[in-house]
Amino acid sequence: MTTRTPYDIAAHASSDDPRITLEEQLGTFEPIPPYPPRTEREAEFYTLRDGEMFVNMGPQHPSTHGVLRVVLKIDGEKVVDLDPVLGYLHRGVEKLCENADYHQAICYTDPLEYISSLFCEWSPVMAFEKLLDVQVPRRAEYIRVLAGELNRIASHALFMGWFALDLGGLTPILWSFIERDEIVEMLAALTGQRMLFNYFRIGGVNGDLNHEFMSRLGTWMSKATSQINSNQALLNENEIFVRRARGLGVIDTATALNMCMTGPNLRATGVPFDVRRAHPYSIYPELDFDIPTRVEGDCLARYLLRMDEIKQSLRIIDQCLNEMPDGPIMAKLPRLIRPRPGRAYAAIEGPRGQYATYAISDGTDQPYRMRIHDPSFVHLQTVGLLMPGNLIADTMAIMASLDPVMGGVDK
Amino acid sequence: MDRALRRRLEARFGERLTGPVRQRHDETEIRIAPGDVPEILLALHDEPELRFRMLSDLAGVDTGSAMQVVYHLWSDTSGDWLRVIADGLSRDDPRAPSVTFLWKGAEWMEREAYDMFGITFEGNRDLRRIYMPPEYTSFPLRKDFFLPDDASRSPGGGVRPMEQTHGPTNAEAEAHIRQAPAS
Amino acid sequence: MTVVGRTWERLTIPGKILAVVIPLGAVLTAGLALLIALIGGAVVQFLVDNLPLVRFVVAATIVLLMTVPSAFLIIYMEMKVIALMNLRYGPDRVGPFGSALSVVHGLKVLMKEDFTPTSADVPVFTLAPVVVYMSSVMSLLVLPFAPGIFGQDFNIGLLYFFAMGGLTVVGLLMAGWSSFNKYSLLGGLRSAAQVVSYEIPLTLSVVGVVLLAGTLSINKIVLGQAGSVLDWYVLRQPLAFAIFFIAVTAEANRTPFDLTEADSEIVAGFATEYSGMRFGFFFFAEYVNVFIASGLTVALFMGGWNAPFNWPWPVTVGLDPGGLGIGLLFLLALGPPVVIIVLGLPFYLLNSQVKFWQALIIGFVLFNLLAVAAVLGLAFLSFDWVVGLLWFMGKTYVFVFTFVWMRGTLPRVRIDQLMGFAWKWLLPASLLNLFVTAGAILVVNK
Amino acid sequence: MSLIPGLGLVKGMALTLRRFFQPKVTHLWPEVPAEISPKFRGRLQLLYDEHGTLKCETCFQCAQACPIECIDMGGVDTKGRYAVHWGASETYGERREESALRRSGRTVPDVAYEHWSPIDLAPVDAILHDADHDPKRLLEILGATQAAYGYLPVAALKRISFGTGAWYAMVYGTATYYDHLRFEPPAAAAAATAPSSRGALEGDYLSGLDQAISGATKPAGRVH
Repeated sequence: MTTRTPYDIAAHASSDDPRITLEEQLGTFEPIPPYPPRTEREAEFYTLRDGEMFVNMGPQHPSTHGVLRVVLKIDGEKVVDLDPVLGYLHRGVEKLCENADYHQAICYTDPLEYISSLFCEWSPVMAFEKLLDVQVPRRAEYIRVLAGELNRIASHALFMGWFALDLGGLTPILWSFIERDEIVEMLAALTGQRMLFNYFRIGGVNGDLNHEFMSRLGTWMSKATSQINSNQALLNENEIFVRRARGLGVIDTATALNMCMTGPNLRATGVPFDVRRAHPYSIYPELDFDIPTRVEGDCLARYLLRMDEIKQSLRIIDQCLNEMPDGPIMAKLPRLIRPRPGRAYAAIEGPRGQYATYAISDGTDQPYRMRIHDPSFVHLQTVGLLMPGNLIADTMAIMASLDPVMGGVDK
Repeated sequence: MDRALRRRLEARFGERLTGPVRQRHDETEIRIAPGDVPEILLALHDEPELRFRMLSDLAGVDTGSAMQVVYHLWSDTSGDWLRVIADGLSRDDPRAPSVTFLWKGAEWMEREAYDMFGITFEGNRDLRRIYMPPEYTSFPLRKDFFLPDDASRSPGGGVRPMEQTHGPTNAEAEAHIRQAPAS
Repeated sequence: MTVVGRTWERLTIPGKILAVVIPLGAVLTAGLALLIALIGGAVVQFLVDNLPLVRFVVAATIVLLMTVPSAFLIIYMEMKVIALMNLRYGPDRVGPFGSALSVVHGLKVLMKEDFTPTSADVPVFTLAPVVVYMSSVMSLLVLPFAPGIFGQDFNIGLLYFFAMGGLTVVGLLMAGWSSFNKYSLLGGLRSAAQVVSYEIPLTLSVVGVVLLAGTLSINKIVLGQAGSVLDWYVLRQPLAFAIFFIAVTAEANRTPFDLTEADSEIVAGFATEYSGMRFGFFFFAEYVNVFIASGLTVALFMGGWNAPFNWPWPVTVGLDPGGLGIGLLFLLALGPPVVIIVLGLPFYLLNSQVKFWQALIIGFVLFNLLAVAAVLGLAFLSFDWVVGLLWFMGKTYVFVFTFVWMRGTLPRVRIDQLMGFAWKWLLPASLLNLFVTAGAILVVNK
Repeated sequence: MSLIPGLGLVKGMALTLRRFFQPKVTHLWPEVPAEISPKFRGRLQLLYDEHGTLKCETCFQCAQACPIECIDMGGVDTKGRYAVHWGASETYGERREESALRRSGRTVPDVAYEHWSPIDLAPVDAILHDADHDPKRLLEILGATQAAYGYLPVAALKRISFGTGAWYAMVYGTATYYDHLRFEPPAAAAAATAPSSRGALEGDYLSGLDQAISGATKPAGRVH
């Protein structure tokens, strides 16, 4: 009988190969990949020192926010190292977009981050408008900002529930879903769908504001602040919550910049980088709002920062409603779009950070290359820095505080 | 549009740029050779009048004849996006230096570019496939990788097996694709 | 084909069943009669001689049977109360207000496949839920529900109680170890660490009460709190009460200390690999534990079955049915029909839609309700234990509600915070409480 | 966090207790149907105008725009000559042969119920006028119609039914009762034993396919 490495055994473990004994199969219950290590890092990770063991968290774990698999190397309750394994939700959106025409491509980007779909439409639409040199009507821009900020609130409200759920609180997730459901119903009245809105068009938006949307929005705005504050009161003063989230997963500014972080996760370290101000687009330069920042850079700061952003979004919505101009909602464009050959890069500030699209046109009706940059993808890799040294209970808390959405991570 | 940035870039890098500095809308674009990537990006990152501290995006591009790596940078000294195109990587064996020494966060983006285009980033400590399964052998975002239902562009009206689409370029098949009418 | 075979063939299926059952029943009856005749006297004599044993067996059976409905009730409470706090309706389909949903859950758990994973340690894996459940049920034995209503009145009742409660951790460790799953193992180890740590403040906080009562028997501790709310130990031992409540929450693995089955961290902890009724045992044991924790809190600190105030006008029921003589017969014969007619007549007279027989049915139902109410009221007034039971259950379910309420509100603590809290805060506080109580007793007794 | 330890917990508990008594927000589906906004486009459906005809003009715009190509549609062009189609090849009309339809559980078109071909109805109207639109003189009308057309077209029978007020069944029954009345043109009746035109077309198609496979001729378009 020849000697077999763990990799050989693992390759046969799932089959009914009689040559593999039960003891050997039992050994392969470790989540060691059934092939030789590809990089030094992988080889280093899959080597156990004394007292360490692997725990395979996901892809069916109750709280990995989608289908994420994290291989944890733990020593007792302490996480020594971890290796996120992606790709369970990979759909090849970029390739599909390159095989669809410009209008169809927006449909594909829509379900990338199903929590905040409007932002996934916004950046490709802006990139295509740059390619086409289209001026978007002002009313359309106002409607975009209005709908986008509503979606941002919905996303942040859901974040609150998720974060609390991963810390063991049962109630906030349902309260935040009440908030989100109201916004989503509102957006359904505006866009026609609850989740994958597909509302932004190249050169404008799909439909004008209607009565149902406005009445729902008015009802909600009158009670939004008090309702959101009351929901947060459960967590913000809760000693257990605060003690768990404070000082957990701390990132300093230099590391955050080094890890290419953007959005609330970067602002929680003290950098007031917000694409809406740093590189203004749409009508944001005309609006009056603040960029909340915090300096702690821990999970609590990230949570509180998002709660502050909800208030700023409410301000923006208020201004949009007050200053909404009349006019067309679509620029005049041909039915079939053939931009001149060229390149365009458009970035927007989403609820999770900077969504960006890099589109290359070759003069046909399909984008030659469409690169989609998703903030969740970039933020998820920081767990490799934040997690080691923490306890298993905190892995989910840290991951939730970074607020990744696996649809966007896996593209 | 920041005209000063163009002058600064031309003055600083001059000879190293392989193409003219282009500016359109709010984007500034420079082209460099892949070998110069670490040096130029380090200069862009560190020098006080440039200070491009944020790497917004890292993308691979297959132009059909060569590979590119495209970096998008942002700096607080100018409001523009700076697009750095490392052009002219060979399609057979695309290799580019990694920028993980500057931005550790580029690691996964480089892994993605490797997974999708097969671009090898020298210096990335963990360059393995990130989306596709490890036993997968093709590079899906290359332009000679066709979707199974995209039969009209495939030679012979059929579908080429996915596994044949990577590796050494088949010049004959390539020519056939280029000539095939886009019916 | 014999004659018997042919006859058998001609029988219908019910016939076949009867043809088997009737002779079998006859034989068994005869055998039983014979058995009773032969050794019945001796057995009865033995039981009469060992009455405490009989009492113990009966009490254990009743306690065992009682746990299931009370667990169902608490599960339903948990579903409904947390749902209402979440601004949803919760169960509302099965039964009135969805109250039968937990029963349906129980049936579902019974019907599910009982799955043992490959490479699990089968005997340990199988025994673990039984150990957990039995330890819960056994500790119920010493809990006094009402005057005279308790399984066994040990003079070391409290000690027995904590010993049995501590046995739970053995079952959890067994489950965690034998499942061959790392999440189970982590859950089992967490529960071991947690239960062992919290056992100490739990026990030490009770010592103050024991000093005050001068006994370890829970029954006597409750008796020591007789009187009004001012006599309850919660007023004399508020610190001990706080420590005890926190520690007992941790002992019962309830939020915010439910680390052993933290679903967002370690899937379901020790119960990850369990399914079917074996999981049901764990599940029931958890809710029985909630009941026990609440009951013990009530018994030790909240006066047990004692009413919170002294009823200033004692009511004595001097009802002596025998005194009526022959009148009793007439009352029993004529009373019900007369009352039924009297109660039903108004409906017949006031509403022309109601027919007379319908009015009679209404009257019958009302009469029954009245009769039951009268009997219960009589029992309430004349028997101590009915009053006591009602007070005890009322107080206990207030605490059960508190546990559920906490679960609806609080997030979970981390394992290091949990352990640090036990050793750095609860243990010194309980020791302080113990010394202060002892000193006070010394001073007062002098 | 407040100065008093545990105050935050107590506040949270008070908040949940207040929510305990607040009105609930769950929709009690299915008793209470969900509110769907007029703009909701979750359900795809074809619209009808006030005359009950489909508004869809088979312009294929929706099918072209659909990114996942889930729409397939067929119809005739504006002149009513050619069947046009959009969609995956499995759903092309050519593939809708009898056995395939039967396998897929769809209804199979019956030849007997084929659409009748339109004819020039002026002779029938003249005959009806001569016969004073009298249903009692049906045999006379039918004989004259056969004399005019050479056979009894279905359209003519319908017209007679309409003109005289007799039930179509009665007209049809009368026509079938008498031997001298016939429903097919004389030539078609003679060729009734030969394979039907449908079969002949299939034969053409098969031979063309055979030729294409053997390389005799290149097929002009795609073979589906």
